[in-house]
Amino acid sequence: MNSESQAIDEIALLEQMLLVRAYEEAIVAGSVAGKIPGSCTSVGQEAAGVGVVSALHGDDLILTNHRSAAHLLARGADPGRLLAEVMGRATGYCKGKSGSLHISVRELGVMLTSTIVGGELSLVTGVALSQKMLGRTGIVTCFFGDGAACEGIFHESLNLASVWELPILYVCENNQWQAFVHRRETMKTEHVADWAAPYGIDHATVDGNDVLAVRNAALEAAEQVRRSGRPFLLESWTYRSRGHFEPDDQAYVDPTEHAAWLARDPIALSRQRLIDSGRLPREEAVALERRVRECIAAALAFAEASPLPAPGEMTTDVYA
Amino acid sequence: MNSESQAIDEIALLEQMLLVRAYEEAIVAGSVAGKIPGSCTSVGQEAAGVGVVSALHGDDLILTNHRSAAHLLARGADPGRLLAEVMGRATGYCKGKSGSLHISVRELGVMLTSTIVGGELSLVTGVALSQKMLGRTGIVTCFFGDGAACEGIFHESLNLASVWELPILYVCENNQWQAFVHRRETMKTEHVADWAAPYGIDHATVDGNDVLAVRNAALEAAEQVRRSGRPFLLESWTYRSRGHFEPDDQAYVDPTEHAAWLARDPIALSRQRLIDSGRLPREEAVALERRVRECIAAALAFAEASPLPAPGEMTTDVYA
Amino acid sequence: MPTLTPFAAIGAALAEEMRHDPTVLVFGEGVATKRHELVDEFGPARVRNTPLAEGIIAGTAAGAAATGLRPVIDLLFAPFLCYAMDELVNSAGKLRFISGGQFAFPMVTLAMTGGGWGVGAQHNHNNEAWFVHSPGLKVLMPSSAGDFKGLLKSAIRDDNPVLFFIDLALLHQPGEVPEGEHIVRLGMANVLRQGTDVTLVSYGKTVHACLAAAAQLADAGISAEVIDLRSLKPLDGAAIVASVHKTGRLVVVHEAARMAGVGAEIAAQVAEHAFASLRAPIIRLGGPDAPAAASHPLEQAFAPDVPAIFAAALSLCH
Amino acid sequence: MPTLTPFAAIGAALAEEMRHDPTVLVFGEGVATKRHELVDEFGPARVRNTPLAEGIIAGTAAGAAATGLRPVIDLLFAPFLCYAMDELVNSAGKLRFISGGQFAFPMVTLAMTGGGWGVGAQHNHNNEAWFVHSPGLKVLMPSSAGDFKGLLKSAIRDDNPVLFFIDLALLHQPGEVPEGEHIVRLGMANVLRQGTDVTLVSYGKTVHACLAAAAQLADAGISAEVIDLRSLKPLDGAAIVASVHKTGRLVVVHEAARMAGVGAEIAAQVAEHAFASLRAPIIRLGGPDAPAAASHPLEQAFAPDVPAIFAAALSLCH
Ligand SMILES: Cc1ncc(C[n+]2csc(CCOP(=O)(O)OP(=O)(O)O)c2C)c(N)n1
Ligand SMILES: Cc1ncc(C[n+]2csc(CCOP(=O)(O)OP(=O)(O)O)c2C)c(N)n1
Ligand SMILES: [Mg+2]
Ligand SMILES: [Mg+2]
Repeated sequence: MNSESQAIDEIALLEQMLLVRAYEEAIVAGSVAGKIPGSCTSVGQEAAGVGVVSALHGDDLILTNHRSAAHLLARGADPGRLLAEVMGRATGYCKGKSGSLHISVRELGVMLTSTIVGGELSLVTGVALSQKMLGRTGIVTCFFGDGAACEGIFHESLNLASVWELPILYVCENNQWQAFVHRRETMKTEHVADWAAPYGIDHATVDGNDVLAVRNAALEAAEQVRRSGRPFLLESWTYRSRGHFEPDDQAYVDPTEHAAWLARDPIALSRQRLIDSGRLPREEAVALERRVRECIAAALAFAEASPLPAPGEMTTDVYA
Repeated sequence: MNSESQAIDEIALLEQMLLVRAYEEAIVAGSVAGKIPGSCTSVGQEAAGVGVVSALHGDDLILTNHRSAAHLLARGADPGRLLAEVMGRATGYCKGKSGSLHISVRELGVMLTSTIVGGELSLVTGVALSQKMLGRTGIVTCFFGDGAACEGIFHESLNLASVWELPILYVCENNQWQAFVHRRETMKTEHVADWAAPYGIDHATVDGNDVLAVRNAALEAAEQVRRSGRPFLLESWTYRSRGHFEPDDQAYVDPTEHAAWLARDPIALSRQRLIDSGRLPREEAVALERRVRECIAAALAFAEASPLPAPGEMTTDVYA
Repeated sequence: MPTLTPFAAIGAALAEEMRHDPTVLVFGEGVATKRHELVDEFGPARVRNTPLAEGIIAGTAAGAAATGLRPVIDLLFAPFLCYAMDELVNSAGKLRFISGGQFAFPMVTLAMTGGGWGVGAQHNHNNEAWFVHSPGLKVLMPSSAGDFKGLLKSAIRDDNPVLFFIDLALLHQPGEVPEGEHIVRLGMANVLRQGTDVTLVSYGKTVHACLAAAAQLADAGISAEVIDLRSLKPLDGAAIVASVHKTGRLVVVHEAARMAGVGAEIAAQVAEHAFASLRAPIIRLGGPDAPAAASHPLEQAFAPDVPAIFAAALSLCH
Repeated sequence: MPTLTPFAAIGAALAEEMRHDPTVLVFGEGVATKRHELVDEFGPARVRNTPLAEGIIAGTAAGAAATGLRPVIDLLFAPFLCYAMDELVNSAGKLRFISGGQFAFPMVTLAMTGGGWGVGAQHNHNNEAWFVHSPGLKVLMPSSAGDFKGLLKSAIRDDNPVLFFIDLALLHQPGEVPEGEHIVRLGMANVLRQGTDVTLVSYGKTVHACLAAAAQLADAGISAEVIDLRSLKPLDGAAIVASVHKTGRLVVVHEAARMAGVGAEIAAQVAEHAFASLRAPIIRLGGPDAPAAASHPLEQAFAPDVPAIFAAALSLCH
């Protein structure tokens, strides 16, 4: 990729990250106001999500989990229908039945989202098996956390993907936290990527707060999966800037660590880089931010105006 | 260890291996005759079991699984009470409630035997936690198969043992088979030991058909666990000479591989080494074999003469 | 009619459905070894051995089912389902609803239950009621070779996750299987014997004990109706209620423990919907609330037997 | 009497039992973070965070329980029990029997059930009946702050594996807790209101709906007896049967789905042991046989409410 197309890309990526941030901030504000249920926000992890999704093809599939806003929005999901889902409205992508924690958008290839930690790891092998056996071209990307990597299903999933040679791009967003427990308390290694090697799965760790670094690493990794038909594990080294689930006072968080990561905020980093290099004039940055705010305001209005599901929806969609 | 004590040891080890073999052969014969239910025999794996158990202290604990005869007998279990258990008699170690697949003998420190593949891996961390928290000295040895290593609980167990620094000697008897599936079909690596490294767990692979090599590797490994209070994974590279569960025609087994391993039978190897080196006069070997046969014949007579459990036993021992 | 064991009937159903639909595939620990004739016909991609890892076997099936394949998985013994509960219950059973209907899960899970092999409680556990109690699943448990084949074919064609329980004691007992395309619809109980004095409801191997008891009851002048549920979910409550309207008496029989078992559900439905017709207490016969022992006599005594069924029915009629 | 939330009552029970017995310890995902006052008092060895791995948490508890410790584990939400079924059911529930009584498993597993958090079916699932249907386990589900404390203390002292279900909707509702050593024995239902016309049996949050319905029924001239089960296994069948002998009518109420649920068990026991006293069909009110939705109105409509209970009881009495 030449620097020209990178410049263009990074502005688009920045816009997506801003959208994710604004979306999450709207949820936080709504939840403080008691209008929106709590959720697991992606604040701080925008680059990790947006960077990977930007590297995928249209026919690639995605599995994600409870912390999915960056993946969904970067994939093109309508913030209005997402917010409607979070607010339990009938116009949500899942008719309000999911709420924030397991939003799937099949039409965009965001499949089988699960909030069981490890759920995505258990399902992705089957999705990839379909791709392979039915001769479809897209690869399957599976986003999971450092916590999910501690579940036994991580081992079973990677082993099967390796033995059956399934086209899976495993993406671990290692955000240092597993709900209210720090990664340090749950594993001796720092890097989940280290756990991939013994399965014969290639792996890499990337600075998850640098959206271009993530994008480039993901382009390379996805290309390798596409070429080889085999799994690859990419780890994004990043940080969960807000609490586990809103509201969360983060009293248990080490303020020094927190401050160090806030100083490396992925949006601020990318914005500064674009401005410093002259690729993004300051007034354009401001315009970008305004556009994003307006988009989320409209989305919120749509969601708030949307009807709640009819009572009968309690028992529909149980059986096919 | 000097060669003198090794010589003495190896004869004792050979006797134990012969006992295991004779025990299993009695079960096979009884099962062909319809007098004993089928079971998972340890034939071919006698050195792997006997060698490790010989390296343990009296206050060490053992967890094992469905293929446990070598562990139980080497630990000093009474073949009569074992056969009684296999035959469902009231005099069995578990009152006939277990049958062959999950024989525990608490008085010998053989704890919580489970036939759920992976069961031993899920329980051993708790047993080791008790040892550690209650200030007991013995370490805990956990025997499991190469198949069990594919279960997710393997990952969870090793990770927790590492993070909590539990005194566990994991012993994988990699016998190449997982019921009716060859190891090659289930993992890319040959060696389960390779899977231990990323947890920060030290590991080694030993020729599981050489009882002295196993014993020495186990002495070293157990000593390291004792000294460090941390887990170690020892893999015995061995072979399941008979089928998975009696009867089994092994039609699915590659005869070349089978023959190559039979040529390395652990009992024949040890016997030959002792005879060739003059440490075991041929007539003593014959006497040894006769003693073992008599012992098993007496055990079988005891088991056959033992009563079946009273009908009321169907509902005892459910709650404490 | 040709005679097959349920083991062979399952094999025939698999082969026919794999011929009929190229998206059907089967995998599990040793499936390709034990059903090598399927490998010969359909190739190793559609008949696969797996690593020993029930969770990922079931999860892979759910993921594949949602995206175009129709997997059948063999999880061997019912207690091993414990390792696959998340994938079966939280994923296959719930993700259709959670996603607002975006996905369907046409998959079948095979598992063996019950005594007969003498290997104790970690292989022998009738836990089918767990799945009846879980949303979004279907649960089958046939008692005859014909139903093994016909129900499995229906299960494979169904667009929902189906648990298919195989009573181990029946697996190698030959029985008649209709030739050609033999399909048994899900959710229909089978009235195996008509009667007017007492209804015996059962499934799996205890159906045969009920039939034997009914014959003895006839000798004693009591006319027993015998209903084989076959499908535990959907449950054919209407057939049971209709029978009790006629007989006024009910004995439910299964090997599973009584507490919160399928028999409890049937008793409760009858106590609600056929109360006016009931002329006697409802009796449930089930295994004890205890793990199953390996020892042969204890194992065999676990499930209700003919004398117990006979005595229960008799006590209601006197 | 002092007032505590069930969350605080659980904390008090844990602290008292840890003081009382040095072998009691507690671990789980975030336990040490959320109950840091326990870490302060008892140290990090006895109050531990764990990796995110329910299977090994439960397995470690079972292994530790069998060898001298008395672990309490927090598995958070009931659907996550799916990852620990093998360890809870096949190990803790069965290995005492399988070993011929060589081991006991004094351990307690905490898990939250029910609506109230708006997070959907993978957090909200009343699966307590699974464990009632499994041998060797005990199952508790309190409805009042006092019982949360008293039952948890008993559970920790019990030598068997106990599943302790926490109805999420109650967790932060303050209630009275007797001061000092407050112990509630396992296996005893609690008759919260005496009545003569109809028996309302429930557990967890729907107990409060039953009490409210009983008050309305009294206004309508109907005397309802309200029984809070508290302990689902052992189940106090005698208390229920005694009540139905008196009232002749029964409504069973819970949030869990009806099919093969605890209500089915109660209906079946009454249809067997109190048949002669029954004057009307037994009605079970339960959640629909569907996953729980996140959307607030659907979530709230899931569990039976006061009008439904009132209407059911009224229909039986007319
Ligand atoms: C099986 C299971 N256990 C526990 C939880 C509760 N829970 C939800 S998210 C979470 C933390 C997950 O950590 P990680 O995988 O690192 O993802 P992150 O939240 O950091 O993105 C926990 C414990 C759950 N949803 N599922
Ligand atoms: C959870 C579970 N899955 C499947 C089985 C059936 N089974 C019993 S032993 C066995 C093979 C185990 O292989 P391995 O762990 O290598 O031990 P080995 O038998 O070779 O000693 C299988 C599949 C089981 N008992 N438990
Ligand atoms: Mg994390
Ligand atoms: Mg093996």
